Amino acid sequence: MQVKETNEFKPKIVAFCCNWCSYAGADLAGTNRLQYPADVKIIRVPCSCRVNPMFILRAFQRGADGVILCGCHPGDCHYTTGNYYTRRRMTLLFSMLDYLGIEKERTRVEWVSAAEGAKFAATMNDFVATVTKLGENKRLEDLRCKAK
Amino acid sequence: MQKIGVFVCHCGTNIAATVDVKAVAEALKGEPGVVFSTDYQYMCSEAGQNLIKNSIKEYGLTGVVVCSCSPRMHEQTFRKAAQSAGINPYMVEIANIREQCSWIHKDIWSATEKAIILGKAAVAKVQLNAPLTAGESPVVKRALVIGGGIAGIQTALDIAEAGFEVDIVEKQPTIGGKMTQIDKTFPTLDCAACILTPKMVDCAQNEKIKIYSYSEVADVKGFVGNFTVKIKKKARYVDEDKCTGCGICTEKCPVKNVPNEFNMGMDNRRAIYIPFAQAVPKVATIDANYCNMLKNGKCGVCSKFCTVGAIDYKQQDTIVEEKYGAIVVATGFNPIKLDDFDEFAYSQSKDVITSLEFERLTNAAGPTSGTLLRPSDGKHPHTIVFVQCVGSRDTSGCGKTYCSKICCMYTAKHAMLTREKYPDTDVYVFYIDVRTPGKNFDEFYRRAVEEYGVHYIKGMVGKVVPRSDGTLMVQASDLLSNEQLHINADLVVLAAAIEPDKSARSLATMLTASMDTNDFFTEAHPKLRPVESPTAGIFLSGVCQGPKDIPETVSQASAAAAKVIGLLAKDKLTCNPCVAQANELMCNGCSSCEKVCPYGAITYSDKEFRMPDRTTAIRRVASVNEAVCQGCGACTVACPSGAMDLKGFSNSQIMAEVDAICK
Amino acid sequence: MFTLPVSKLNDLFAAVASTRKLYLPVDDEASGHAEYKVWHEGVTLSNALNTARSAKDFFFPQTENLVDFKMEGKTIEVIDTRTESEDFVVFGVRACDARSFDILDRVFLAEPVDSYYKNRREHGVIVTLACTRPEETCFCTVFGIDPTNPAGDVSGWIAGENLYLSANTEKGEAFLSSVSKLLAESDDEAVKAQQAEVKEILKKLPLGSLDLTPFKPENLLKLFDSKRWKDLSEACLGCGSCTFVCPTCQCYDIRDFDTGHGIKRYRCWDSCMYSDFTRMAHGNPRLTQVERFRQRFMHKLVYYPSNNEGIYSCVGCGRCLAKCPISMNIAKVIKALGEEA
Amino acid sequence: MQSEMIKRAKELLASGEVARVVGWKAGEFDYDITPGVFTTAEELDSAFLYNDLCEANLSKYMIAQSRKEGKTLVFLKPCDTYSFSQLLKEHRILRENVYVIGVPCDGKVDVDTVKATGLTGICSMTSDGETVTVKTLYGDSTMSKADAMSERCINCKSKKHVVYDELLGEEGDVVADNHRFDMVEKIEAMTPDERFEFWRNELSRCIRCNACRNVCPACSCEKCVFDNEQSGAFNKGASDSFEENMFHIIRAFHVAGRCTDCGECSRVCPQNIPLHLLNRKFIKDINELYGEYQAGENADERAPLNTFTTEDVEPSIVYERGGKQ
Amino acid sequence: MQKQDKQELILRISGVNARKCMRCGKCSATCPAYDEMEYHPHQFVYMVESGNIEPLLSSDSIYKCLTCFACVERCPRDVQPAKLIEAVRLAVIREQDKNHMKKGDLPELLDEDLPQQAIVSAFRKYTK
Repeated sequence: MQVKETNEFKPKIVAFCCNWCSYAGADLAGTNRLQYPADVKIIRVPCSCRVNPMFILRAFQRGADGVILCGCHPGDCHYTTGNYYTRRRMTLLFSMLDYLGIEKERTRVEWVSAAEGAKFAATMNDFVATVTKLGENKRLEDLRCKAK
Repeated sequence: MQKIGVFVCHCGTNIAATVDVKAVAEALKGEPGVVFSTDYQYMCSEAGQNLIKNSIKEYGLTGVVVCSCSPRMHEQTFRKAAQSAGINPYMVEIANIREQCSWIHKDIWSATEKAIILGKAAVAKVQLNAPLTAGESPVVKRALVIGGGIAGIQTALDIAEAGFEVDIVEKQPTIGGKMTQIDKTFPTLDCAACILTPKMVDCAQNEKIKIYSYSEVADVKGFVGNFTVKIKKKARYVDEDKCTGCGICTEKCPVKNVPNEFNMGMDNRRAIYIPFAQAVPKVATIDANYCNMLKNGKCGVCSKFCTVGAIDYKQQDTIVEEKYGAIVVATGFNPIKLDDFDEFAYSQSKDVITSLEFERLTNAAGPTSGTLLRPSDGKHPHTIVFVQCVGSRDTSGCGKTYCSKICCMYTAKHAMLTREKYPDTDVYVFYIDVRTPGKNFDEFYRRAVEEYGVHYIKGMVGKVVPRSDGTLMVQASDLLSNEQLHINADLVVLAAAIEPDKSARSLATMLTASMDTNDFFTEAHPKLRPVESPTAGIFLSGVCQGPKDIPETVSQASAAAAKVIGLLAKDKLTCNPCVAQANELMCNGCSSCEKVCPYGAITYSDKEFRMPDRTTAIRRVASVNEAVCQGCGACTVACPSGAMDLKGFSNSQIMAEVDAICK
Repeated sequence: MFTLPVSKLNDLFAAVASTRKLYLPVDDEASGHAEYKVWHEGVTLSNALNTARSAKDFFFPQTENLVDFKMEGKTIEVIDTRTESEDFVVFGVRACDARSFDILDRVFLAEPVDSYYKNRREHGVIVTLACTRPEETCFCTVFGIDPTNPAGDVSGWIAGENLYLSANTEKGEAFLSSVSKLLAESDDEAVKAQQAEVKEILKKLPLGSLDLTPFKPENLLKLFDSKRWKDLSEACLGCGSCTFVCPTCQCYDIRDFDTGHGIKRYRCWDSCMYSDFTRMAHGNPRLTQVERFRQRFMHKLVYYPSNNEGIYSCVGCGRCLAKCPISMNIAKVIKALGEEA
Repeated sequence: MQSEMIKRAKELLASGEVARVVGWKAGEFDYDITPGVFTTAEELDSAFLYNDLCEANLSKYMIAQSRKEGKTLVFLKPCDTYSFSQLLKEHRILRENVYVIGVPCDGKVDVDTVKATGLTGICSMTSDGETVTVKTLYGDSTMSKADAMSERCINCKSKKHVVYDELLGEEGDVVADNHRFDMVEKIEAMTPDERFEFWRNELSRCIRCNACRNVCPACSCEKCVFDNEQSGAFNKGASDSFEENMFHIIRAFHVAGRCTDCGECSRVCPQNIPLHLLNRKFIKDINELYGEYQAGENADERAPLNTFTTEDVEPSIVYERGGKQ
Repeated sequence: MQKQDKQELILRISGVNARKCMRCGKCSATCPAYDEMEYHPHQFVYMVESGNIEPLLSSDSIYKCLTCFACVERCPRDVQPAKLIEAVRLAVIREQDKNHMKKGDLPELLDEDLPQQAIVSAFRKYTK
C-alpha cells in the first residue's frame, strides 16, 4: 500500500448511528454510492438514547474533532421514546459545552431515517466541512492522547 | 485475552476495487488479540463460511471479526457460522467496509485507511465481547381479552378456535359492547343483533372461553408470556351460577325510574335488570345506586320472587388472580360528551340527539319499539337534520383533532333508512367532507343521495335554536351556493366524535403500554406491527387503537388473535440477549432507569447486601426483566452511577470503539 | 546578612528569573487566594500570609508521569521518561512549609530513594519569608517552628522597607552570590526588632497552646482505641481536601493510562480519606470512615513521630482548618484526644 | 431559636421517639461549625448550636442515618429541605426513620466572604441578625450581615420548607425575584473565547479533592463513575486539563434536573471554584427549554431528564441561542 | 402595494393562519350578519388565503361584520375569521393615506386635557 502524506487538516469525526434508522440510512447512502469524506467513522448503537455524554467527551479526549449523533426522527424511534430522551440530553450537553467555550459546531444531532441515504451523505459532507473549518480540537483535547 | 480471527471480504470487486483488502488483513494482524487474519473473495459464500469455521477450530479462536458488508445484511449469517463452529454467536463483530467504506469512497488510500480503522474498532469491541445466551421464558398458554365488544369477542373466538384458553373481562353486565346498541350496519344494512348475538352465544358456549362480566382489571404484573392479572369482579348481588335469567325479578322490582343506559337514557329500567334480551351472560344485576334493599335495607322483593334463590344482597367485590401469556386490549370507545357544543342546543332540547340515540330510536328493541318518534312529544318528525363532524377534526380544544372515521357512513345509513321508512320526511345532511374509502362505501353514500333523495349540503351548521312551536331552527351555511340556510327541523342528529373509553388510560399505565395524546394505544409500528403494542405481549384490537368501523375492527381483532396464537403456540420465548443489566452493587435505587424505560422492564426490590464495611444493609436495587427489555439503552444513560449497562453494547465496548477510531 | 530595598524586589526577581524559573506567591483574582506562579515582568509578590495550596507541589506534584510503555505486537518497550529537572527557585515560602520539606525528605529520600522527588529537590532553591501577620488558624509554634525565623536554603524577612536575606545552606550561599550585585551587607537589628514584635502576636494565637504531650509512642494503643474517633469522624465526607492542601501528606496512587499510542504510568496524590485508598483484592483494610479518619491523624501525630525521632508530620499551617468542608480538623482532634488522655 | 430547638430535641429524645439528633456542633472559633450527631441531653447542652453561621446542609447525612436503628431527628433549613425531598424522591432516605424539624433561616454568614473583605486572624464572629461583629488578632470590626453572606444566601431561592414533620418559627415563602442566574447570563453573553478562558482559569485550579462531589446531596451514588476503574471515566488526579473538564461536565450532567441549587459545592471548594455556575446553567436551560422546574419541590413531578414532550426543542437550538460568536 | 404584500400584511395584522381552514363553513353558518354581507366570513378566509384581496378591500362587507366573534368562538380549527375581517378593515384604513394627518399637524392639536394615551396612539397611527 502506498502511503500518501498531506499537510491539509483531516478531521476525525465519530458518528454514532442508531441501528434502526440512521445506520440503515448510512447503508442506503452506500448502496446509492453517495460520497462523503472518509473522515467519518460510524459506531453502531441500538438507539440514539444509548449514547452517553461520556462517550462524546471520550471521543474528544481521544482526538476526535467532531462528534455527530444520528437517530430516528422524533416519533419514529424503534423503541418509541428513545430519541426524545436523546434530544433533551444532547440539547443540555451541547448547551453546556457551549457555555464552557467549546465550539458548539463540533457536536451535532441529526435525525436520519432509513430512507434518507441522501440526507445522511449530505449531513456528513456538511458536518465534515464545518469541522474542517474549525480546525483541530484544542479545547477538549487530552495532550497525553495527542502525543505520538 | 481473546484469540481473534479477522476475515476480510472482497465482495467480488464491491470492496476489493476501492479497498486494498490484503493491506487491511495485514494491518489488523498486529492488533492486540488477533491471532489470525485473512481475506477471501466472498465471505458469505459457503466456502467463505467454511473458512471462518475451520479457522475457529484450527486457531482456537474465541472471537471473530468479519470486515464485510453491513451487519444488517450478514451478521446473522456469520453468527450462525461461528455458532456451528462452537463459539458463541455474539462473539462475532462486523466491520462495515462496504456500505460505509468502499461504496462511498473513490480514493483507495483513504478507503483502505478507513477500512483498517473500522476493523480495529471491531477488534477492540470483540476484545470486550462476552458470550451472550438468549434467555428463555415459559409461556402461559392462556390469553386475556380486556373488553367484550365485537373486537374482544372476535379476538377471543379466534384464539379459542386455535385451542387456547382465553378470558374476557367486560366491565358491563353483558358482553357485546356498542354493537348491541346499533340497529343496522353499513353498507349492507344487515341487522347488527342478527350478526352479533350468535357470536356472543358462541363465546358463552365455548369451553375455552371464560367470561368475566361486570368485572375490571385491577392490576397487571409480569411480562410477555407470563402476566399475572388481578380481576375485580364487581358485586352484582346475584349469584351468576344460580340465576336462570328468567327475568321475573326485573318485572317485580318496585324501583322503576332508573335511566336505561342501554337505550341511552331515553327510557327507564328497574333497579335489578338484565341489559337486554340477548345479554350474555343472561344474568340479572342489581344496581346498588338505586336498590332500596341495598340502600336502606327495606324491600327484598326480587329475593322473594326469585325461584332459585340467586339474589344475594351480601355479595362483595371479589378479586380473582389469573396468569396469562398474552393480553389483548379491546377497550373500545364512547361518543364524546357534547356539553361544550351548546350551539347545537343538545342540552336544551330533547329533540337534538346523538347518532347513537338515533340508533336506539330506530331499533325495534329501543324505547319507541323501532318507530321514529321525537323524544320530546312522541310525534313523527318531518324534517330531520344530520350534522356531521361534531367534535371531530376540531383543533379549537372543544373536540378531537382526529377524524372519527365512522360518522360519514352511519349518517348516510341513518339518512337512507329514514327516507326508506318514512318517505315523507325531509332529510338534510350537513357535511364538511364526505369520506367513504371502503368497499361499497361510496356506492352506499351515492345511493342515499341518488336513490333516496337525501339532501347533502356542503357546509356546517352554525347554530340550532329551539323555538316555541317545538321546532328547531337550524342555521347553516351552504358553501356551494354561498348562502345561509335556515331550516325548521323537527329532529337534529349530531354525529358526535368518538373517543377511547376513559378506563383505557389507567389500564395503559398498568400495562405499561404507551398511548398517544388522544389516549389511543400506540402500535409497535404504525405500518408493520399495527396490532401490537410496543410493550411485548400486549396486543391491540378495535377502536382502542384508533377509530374503526365494524369490518375493520373485526379484521384487526382476528389479526391480534393471530399474533396471540403465534405467541401462545410457543412453549418458550427466546429473548434478545442484548439487554440491560443492573449491577446491584452500584445501584442507588433512584428509579431514574425505571422512569425512562418504555417497556416497564425494570423493577425494584429491597435486597440484603454485605457492604464494604462488612455490615449488612437492605438496599433498594433495580433488576431488569430480560424477557421484557428490548435493549434500547435509555436506562444506561439515565443511571448516574453507571450501574446499568447494556449487554452487547456495553459502555466499555462502545468506548473501546471510540478509542480505536480516534487513535 | 544581606539586604535589598523592597522597592528593588522586582530587580531581584528579574535577575533570578534570567537564569532559572522563579516561583513566588501571587494573588489570584478568580479564587481570591495566593498561589505560587512563575514570575515574569509585571508579577508582584502577594501580601497574603500563605498560599492556598502548599509548596509541596514543587517537589511532589499532584500528578506526574513515571514511565511510558509501548506495545508493538507481542513486545513491550519501556520508555524512561525521566529528564533532569531544570533549576528553579521558590521565593516566599513560610516557615511551616519549609519544615514540611524535612518531613517529606524523610519519606522520599530515605531508602529506597524516590528519584523523581530527589531530582526536583536537588534543583530547587527555597527562599523563605518570615511571617508578620499570622492567622488564627496558625499553630506552627506547637511543633516547635519559629515563623519569625524560617528555615530554607535562604531565610528571608521583609522588615520596614527592606528585604533581608541570610543563607543557611551551600545552595543558599550560591543563590545569594548569584545575585550579590543587588545586595548589600547588613546587620540584623531590623530583623530582630520585627521578630520580637511578631512573637508578641504569636503569644495571642488561639491554637498556640495545643498540648501535644499525650501524642507519644507509648500512648499509641490508648489513642488508637479512643472512643472519640467515632464522633469526631461522624460528619467526615471522606473527601480529600485536607490531604490535598496539606504540605506533608505524601500518599500517592500509581495508575496506568492508555493513551491509544501506549501506556503512561503516572502517579497522583491519593488520600487516606478515600474509601478506595490502599484497596486490595480483599477490600479496603480500613472499612469505615472512622478508621480512615483515625489513620490520617494517628499517622500525623503518632505513627510518623514514632519512626522519625518524635517529629510530628504536621506543621500547623492551618490550611486544613480553613478548607475542611465540615470544619473538622487536626486542632479539634488534638484537643479532643488530649482531653481524654 | 437555638434554645427552642434544644428543648424539642430533648423532649423527643426523652420520649424515645428519636434515638439521635443531627444538628450543628460548636467549634474552636465561632465559624468552624461541624455537623454532629447528638444522643444525650448533655451533649445537646454542651455543643448544640444554631445561629447565623450554621451553613452546612444536613440532608445528605440522612442517607446513612436513616438506616440506623431507631428514628433520627434532623434540623433542616428551608433550602436543605429541597435536597432532602429530592433524596426522598430518589429513594435514598428511609422517610419513616427520620423526624424532620424545619428551622427558619434568613441567610447565613460565610467566613470566606468575610475574609474576602481583607480581614485576617478572625478569632470570633457573631451575628445578631443585622450586624456581624468580627474579632481578629489585629482588632475588631463590624459589618452588616448582608455584606457577610455568601452569594447563595443573597440569591436565596426559597425560605419555604418543602418537607417537615414539625416547624419551628415562621414559615417563609419561595423567593421569586432572586438574581441567581445573573452570573450565568453574564457568562453566556461572553464570546466563546472569553468563556473558554473564564472556565479554564477556574477549572485549572481544581485539585480533584472531591469535596464538591462528596458534599453534594445529589451525588449520593454508591460508587461514583470517577472512582470506578470499569466505568471508562475513572479519573483520580485530573492529570490533564481534559480530565478537569470531563469531571465537572459529567458531574454537572449527572446532577442535572436533580440539583436543587443548594450551593454546597461552591461553599466547600477549597479552590473557590464557582461550581454552582455549572449547575445553574443546567437549571436555567431546563427552565427555559422545558418549563420551570425546581428539583426537590414536587415529589411526583418527573425529573426533566427522565421525561420529554414530543414538542421539545431540537439540540440545534444551541447553535441559535447562547452567547456571542 | 403588491397583491402578495397585501396578503402578508393582512395575515400579519390578524395573526391568522388561513391555511388551518378546512372549509366547513361553520363561521358563515353562525354569522348573524350573513345576509348583510357580500362576502361571508368563510369567503374572507379563503379569499385572503388565495390572495384575492382587492374585492374585499372595496367591499362593504368589512363594515357589516359586527365583530361579535361568533365565528371565532365556533370555528373548529381556531382560524378566527373575525380577526381576518378586522385586519382587512385595518388595511383599508391604513391605505387611505391622504386622509391621514401629517405628524407635523399633531402638536397644534394637543391640549392639556387630551389623554396621554390618545397622543401616543395618534403618533403611532399617523406616523406610519
